[in-house]
Amino acid sequence: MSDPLLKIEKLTVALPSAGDRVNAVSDVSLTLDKGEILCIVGESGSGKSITASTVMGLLPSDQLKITGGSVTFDGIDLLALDENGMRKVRGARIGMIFQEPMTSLNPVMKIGRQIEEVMEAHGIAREKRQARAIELLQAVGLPEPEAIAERYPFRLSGGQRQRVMIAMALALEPDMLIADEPTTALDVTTQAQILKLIRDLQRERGMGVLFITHDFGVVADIADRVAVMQKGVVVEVGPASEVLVSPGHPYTKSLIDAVPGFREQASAGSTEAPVLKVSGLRKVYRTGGGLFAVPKEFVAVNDVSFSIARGETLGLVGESGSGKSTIGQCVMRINGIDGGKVEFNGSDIVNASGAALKAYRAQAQMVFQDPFASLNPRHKVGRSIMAGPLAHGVDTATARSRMEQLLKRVGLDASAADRYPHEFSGGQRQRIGIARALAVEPDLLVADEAVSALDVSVQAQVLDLLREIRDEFHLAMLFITHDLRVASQICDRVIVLHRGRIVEEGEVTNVFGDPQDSYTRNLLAAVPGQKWHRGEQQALPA
Amino acid sequence: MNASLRRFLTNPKAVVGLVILMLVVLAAIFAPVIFPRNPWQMASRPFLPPFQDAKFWLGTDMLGRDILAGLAYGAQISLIVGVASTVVAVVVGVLFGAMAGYYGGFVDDALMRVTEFFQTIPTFVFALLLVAILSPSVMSIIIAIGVVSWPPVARLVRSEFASLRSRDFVKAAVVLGQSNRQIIFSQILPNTMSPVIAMASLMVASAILTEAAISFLGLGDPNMMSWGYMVGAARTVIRQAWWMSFFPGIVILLVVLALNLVGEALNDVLNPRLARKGRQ
Amino acid sequence: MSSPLRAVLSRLVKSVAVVLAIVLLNFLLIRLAPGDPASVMAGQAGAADQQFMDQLREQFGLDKSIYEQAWIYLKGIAQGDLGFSYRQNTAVWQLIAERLPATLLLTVSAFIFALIAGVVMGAIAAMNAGRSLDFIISVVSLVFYATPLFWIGLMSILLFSVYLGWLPAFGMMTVGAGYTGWDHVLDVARHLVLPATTLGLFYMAVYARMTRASMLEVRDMDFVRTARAKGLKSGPIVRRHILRNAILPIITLAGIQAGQLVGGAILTETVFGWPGIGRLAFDALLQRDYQVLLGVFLITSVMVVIFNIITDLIYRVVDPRMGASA
Amino acid sequence: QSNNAARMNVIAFPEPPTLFIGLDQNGSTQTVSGKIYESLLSYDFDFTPKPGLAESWDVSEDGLTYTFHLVKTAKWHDGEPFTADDVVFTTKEFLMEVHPRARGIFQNCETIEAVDEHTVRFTLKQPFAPFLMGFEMSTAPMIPAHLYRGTDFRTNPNNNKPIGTGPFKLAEWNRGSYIRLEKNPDYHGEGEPHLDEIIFQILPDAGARAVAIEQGQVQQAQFFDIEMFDIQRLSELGNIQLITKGYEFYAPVARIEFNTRVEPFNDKRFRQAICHALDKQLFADAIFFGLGKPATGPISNRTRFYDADVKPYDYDLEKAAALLDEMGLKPDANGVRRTVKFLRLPWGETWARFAELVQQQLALIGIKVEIEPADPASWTSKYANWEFEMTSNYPYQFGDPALGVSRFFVSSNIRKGVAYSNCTGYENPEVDALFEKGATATSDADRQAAYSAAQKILVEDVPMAWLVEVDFPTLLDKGYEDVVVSAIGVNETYRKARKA
Ligand SMILES: Nc1ncnc2c1ncn2[C@@H]1O[C@H](COP(=O)(O)OP(=O)(O)OP(=O)(O)O)[C@@H](O)[C@H]1O
Ligand SMILES: Nc1ncnc2c1ncn2[C@@H]1O[C@H](COP(=O)(O)OP(=O)(O)OP(=O)(O)O)[C@@H](O)[C@H]1O
Ligand SMILES: [Mg+2]
Ligand SMILES: [Mg+2]
Ligand code: NI
Repeated sequence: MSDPLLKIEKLTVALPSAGDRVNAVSDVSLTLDKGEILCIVGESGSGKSITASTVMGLLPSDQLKITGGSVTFDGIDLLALDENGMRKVRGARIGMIFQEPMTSLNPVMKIGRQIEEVMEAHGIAREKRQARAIELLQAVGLPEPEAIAERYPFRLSGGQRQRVMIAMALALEPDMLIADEPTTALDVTTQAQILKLIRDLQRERGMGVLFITHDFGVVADIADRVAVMQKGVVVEVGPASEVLVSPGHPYTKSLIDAVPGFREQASAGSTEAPVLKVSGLRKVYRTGGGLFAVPKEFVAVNDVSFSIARGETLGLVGESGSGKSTIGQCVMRINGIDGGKVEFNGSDIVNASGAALKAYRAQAQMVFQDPFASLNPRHKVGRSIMAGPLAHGVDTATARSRMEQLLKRVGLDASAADRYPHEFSGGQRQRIGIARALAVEPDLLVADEAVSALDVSVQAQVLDLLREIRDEFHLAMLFITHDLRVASQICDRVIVLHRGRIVEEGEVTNVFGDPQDSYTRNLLAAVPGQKWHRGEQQALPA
Repeated sequence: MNASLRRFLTNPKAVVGLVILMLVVLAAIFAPVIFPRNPWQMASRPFLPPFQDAKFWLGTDMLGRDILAGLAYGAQISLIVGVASTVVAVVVGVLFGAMAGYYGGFVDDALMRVTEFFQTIPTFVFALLLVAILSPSVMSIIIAIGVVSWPPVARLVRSEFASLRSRDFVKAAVVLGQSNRQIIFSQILPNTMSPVIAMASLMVASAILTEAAISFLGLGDPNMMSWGYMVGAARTVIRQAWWMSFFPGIVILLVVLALNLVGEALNDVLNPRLARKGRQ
Repeated sequence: MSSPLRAVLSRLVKSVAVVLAIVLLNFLLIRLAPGDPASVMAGQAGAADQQFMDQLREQFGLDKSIYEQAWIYLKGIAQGDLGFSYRQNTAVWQLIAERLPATLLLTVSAFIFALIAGVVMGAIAAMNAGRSLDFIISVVSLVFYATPLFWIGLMSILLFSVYLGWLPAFGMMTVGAGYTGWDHVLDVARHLVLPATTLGLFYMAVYARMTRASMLEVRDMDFVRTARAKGLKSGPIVRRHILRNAILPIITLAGIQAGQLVGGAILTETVFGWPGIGRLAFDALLQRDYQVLLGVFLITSVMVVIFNIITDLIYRVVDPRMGASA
Repeated sequence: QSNNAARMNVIAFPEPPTLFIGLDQNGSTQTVSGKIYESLLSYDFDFTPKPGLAESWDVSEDGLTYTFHLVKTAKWHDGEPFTADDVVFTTKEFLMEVHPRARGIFQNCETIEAVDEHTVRFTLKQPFAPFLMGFEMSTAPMIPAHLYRGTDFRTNPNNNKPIGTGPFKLAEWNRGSYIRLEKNPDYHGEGEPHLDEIIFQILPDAGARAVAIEQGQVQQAQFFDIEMFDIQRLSELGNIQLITKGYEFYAPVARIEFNTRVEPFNDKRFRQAICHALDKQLFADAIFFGLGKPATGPISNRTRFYDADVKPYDYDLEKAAALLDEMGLKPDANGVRRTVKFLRLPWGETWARFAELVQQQLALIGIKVEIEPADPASWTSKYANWEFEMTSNYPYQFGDPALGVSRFFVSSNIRKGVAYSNCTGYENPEVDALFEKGATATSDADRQAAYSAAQKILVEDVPMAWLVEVDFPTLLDKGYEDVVVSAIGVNETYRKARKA
């Protein structure tokens, strides 16, 4: 066997002194062959991006210093190249795609021009560039490439932009492609398309691909080989078929175990009378508007009806923009509504105000998506948790003891009360958020993407906590998520939303096991790593 | 906060700025002690050049008044006007901005139209006009500068409020049943304070510049010695007595520079991300 | 109606409303001010009696109610009449029109100087961030940012006119020289140097700081990383990607500051004896020449509004995202 | 423009609001339009009348009839001849309507008639001694009857195109920049004027004006154009001469007026204490930079009927303190006996400094002075409406106490709302009678006796503190001659002015 295309040996990159560990990556050794896809997985902060940036020579050198090791690409010592030498490699021989399609393109330059720039930088004659750019746009499956080339990025959707990025990376037919979480910001359906595109192009051109992700599902669908990183160290490398099926390292094992799968057992369901009843809900957003402009109307939620009983969890799933959060906010009275009814325990809450609204506030609570944004950074944790009870007239002593109990209940030390949110990890903050919601002793809990921002292992713990709490406090729960597997783990019933309308609804295993609507079927098909979950080894790439 | 304070105090900009400011504040406070004579009193012969008489380092002006004493007393006015007008501007700006950003919609529209309106008026011209109408005094200068300088605060606070308004912790407070007042003052406002404080220190600087310019044009308080007045009075004798306008100008420069340094350091420390955005 | 056109139109309507509001505000403010203009005029006549003052009041409509006066004034404006200066015995419009070119010449030169010098300085600083060149530029701009404009003016007169004798210190042209053609242009240019630089230095500092900050911010953005990953040379990266995006906030700022420039012009015109509307405004302020003041305010506000519309249009050209309500 | 034309650049400050002297007598208006408009007479430095548009004149024995024989060749700038009818129109109709000061003079006339085309006769109701002083250019500028008769004088379109009989015509007015006058080729004076053009440069900034005269860009500066402190330096430059003649007609006395109606200024002792506490010589030196000398009383020594033999107020803090003690005004812990307000005169830096010096000096006897700033409008209105405690002022005296001095002291001129009237509120029947006598007596000896007596009383009562007799300076390029030739100096026609 010839030399590998890329060979990283004992690479060590130091963190600036203030960091929580000495090295961002230490002693990382990896190889990538031609025509091979190597996936690097690992939790947030484990050093995946740093490794990729080092190969590309894009490390912010004023903050991060390479302190050891070598990177050899096709026989060239990349670390020894000067800026000009490296520049010739970038774009021409190694292409790169980034995670954020929304910000990775220059907002004030036309698409076509941005693609042509790569060729210009590497000396392709002017006459050829335009045709080539169109050809590339076509190759990545964009409709009307001529028109797209003339557009500015803001007119393209996230998936389309990611395709443009891929076209750009492939413009000069590089030998190697680095993709740093290229699908994380995308919808499952779009993700599936992009994954397929990368895979097809890689096959077609025989490129080596260094693919970074934190999603084992994605790994299962795309990887030839897998490298698992933890805290800057590669803990395990091997063929995907081995690592995924019989992980050798306990860390890998824990990661894989935490990956949620689809539940197979149907839930018992609740027999109680519903506490929350939503019928014919409609919500219209109006934007723009002015002297000369008629406001634009956007129907975010249309004719949605459902009900939840105590002890029951209703899932709300659908792709981004389908109106999930909007429904949650309508239910919580953060938003007004434009039609329909929302009733809680038989009383209308849409028009509730004053005391009635306040009473409702004590009964319905919410857990938010972003653990970093959901706590007031200026308030100590204890104060945040006590705010609810205090607002409802509970005396300070009671509120305090309730707060301390809850902290314990969500698995935190009582001393946490005197600390500020930034002193906690994401998972811990989410627990605090749950404690805060529970402090007013609600009957209904709305959880909007409550675990989406968390790493899989933490996600699993928080899901467990939510489940326990629901049962313990006998809560009705509205669980909003875009992740079908998570929904299937915790929900009893689920509603599938598409463009603000309900397309399918029912008991979880029914809906996910035997989808009736074509949209639901597409959604399910796009979930990565299904075959792996079902144990279909043969489907893994050899 | 302690960590920020430490970072602030180890910031070289902050150190330089604070040292200069400290000197000026001390000069202002102890002016009556160091220079017991009224700064308007004739102290020596007129047009005494600097560095010639040990008692009058910086020389005297056309009425024989001690320039150094004038500078010390002038510090009082500059600081009072700078700080007080900033307080006025911040209070008005925060109120407007908070209301607009929090309530959004019609309130926002109405308040922002008013803000835009005040931003469209050429501010310095407007300030001059106000001082002239209210008749020149420290009070009217403070009011005038305050009135023309609140819009940027309002805009800043509004945008902070608007973005914090949709932040999850604010929604959480709504859902928890806190009143609007509680949410505005205890949840959101403290979170907008860092950029406001940083902006305020920069505003003190520009208020001092504006006060100097107003006094320079002869619209200052005639009973208060101020730096702008000194440069303005010296303008006509610039050929005979360069020092009369040179020193007050240098002092203004240093103080404004110091405030800018402190403001920037605060910015660096309090909002590292915003820091680079610069002003306005 | 196409949407950009509609946006511009609504912008115009808004601007007209702002201008109207300014007219009213200033009218009220000034009318509420103490001091009776008739008594000033009478005083200047050397002696006065009641009959004479009543005559004056009647002649200038000062005996009518404030609402009537405001209404008369507004009506006049609608007909393009800015009123009549009884102090100067001339139509206000004429006074302003005579001085407007001088102010425009001064402010526009200062503005162009500030913008070009500022952006270049800021860009150089940003590209050398952390090095000594950056430090020097930062210190220089920090100092100019903190220097009172009128003082720079005085010091530059002292240095360049009095001691070095290089440049004229005052006025817009050499008095009594009667230059024509190119000589005239050169003469005015020589007179323009000091006031325009004085007025421009502060804004140069503002733009330099802003450009530097903005470029450093853009420099860390994702699309710049993309550009580097493409293998672009640093020249194109800076020009096409960083500068192009970094300039956007500066355009906005420049639009906002157009109005402030007029304020600076009052000081500059005072120091350098520049015959523009800044000077006119200040004289009018001291003399309580209401009509002139109102006129100057109106004109400067209109100038600001126009500047804002222009920047808006430029912004639309430079930033494709604007005006595209997709 | 040819460069060997005889040209003179003169500073005009502030820019005249209009050049129509009939409606506006601002200082700078006079300087510029004095070259365009003329009156019947001109006055020598000692106020001896000299021919102007009148070649000669006779006064009847009883002092009631004044007959003027006009220049026969005078023409208006539009070519129409100047006649007796113009004089009658001007003095009887025009000035009576629009010019308060002239009205004060011509209302003494029983009849004003044209005897023939070139002769005018004024008949007075009773003797009015200073009547001949009333034909100075700004008091009685001749206005063309053919353009103004029967029109609304204030809105007459000709106001913007001055038409006079003077040696110069308006050629160009570039507002904010300069006013160019050119030679009137049809001027009645034989071979006059000698200059081809006069350009008035509008230089609003004091520093700029100094540089302009220093660098020879302008050849003349007058009144307060150049800040007082700069005069000495500029006059020593070699190419510039300093002339203090030519201001006799104005001869102002810089003074502090007290509002004698309000406490404590209603007490003569308080006013006298202030007079003792102000160092007049210092005012002359520090504020007016030696361009002036300490004043002794209400009438300037340049004006007729001055009398130096009055009570002296020497600079004496002890006397001042004694007076205050006598009043029972004792110093408090801070040494302050009394806080008073000083309404600052808004005419520029000199008067700001003046106020500051008053503040400085009175502080020494325990009178704390708070300076009230004011713009021209509010100063005038506060002054006219008696809303002040003390203020400074320096009105012109117009050569004769009856014209420029009595107005501030006679009780018949206490008129609220009218500035430059008797605003101090001083009332003394004896003084009233003396001023009346001074104005109507026909012999100079009788007049002198009346005014001497009046001066004595006023200086004892001090309704004002007279500080400095101000010398206005004219800075003139040495290359020009016969520029300042009369008691109105730079406001003169310049018919004789020429390049050396
Ligand atoms: N510019 C930088 N300066 C300092 N520390 C950095 C910088 N970039 C990354 N780090 C640190 O280096 C470590 C590894 O970062 P890296 O971006 O490689 O993680 P990652 O595995 O890509 O995580 P994620 O899944 O969140 O993208 C982290 O602890 C991070 O905080
Ligand atoms: N305040 C608002 N103004 C206007 N449009 C809005 C507003 N909030 C949401 N929308 C639009 O309404 C639609 C539904 O938004 P919503 O937040 O409910 O979606 P979602 O299903 O929660 O999506 P995601 O999974 O991305 O959170 C989207 O198209 C969104 O752009
Ligand atoms: Mg990463
Ligand atoms: Mg959502
Ligand atoms: Ni010209």
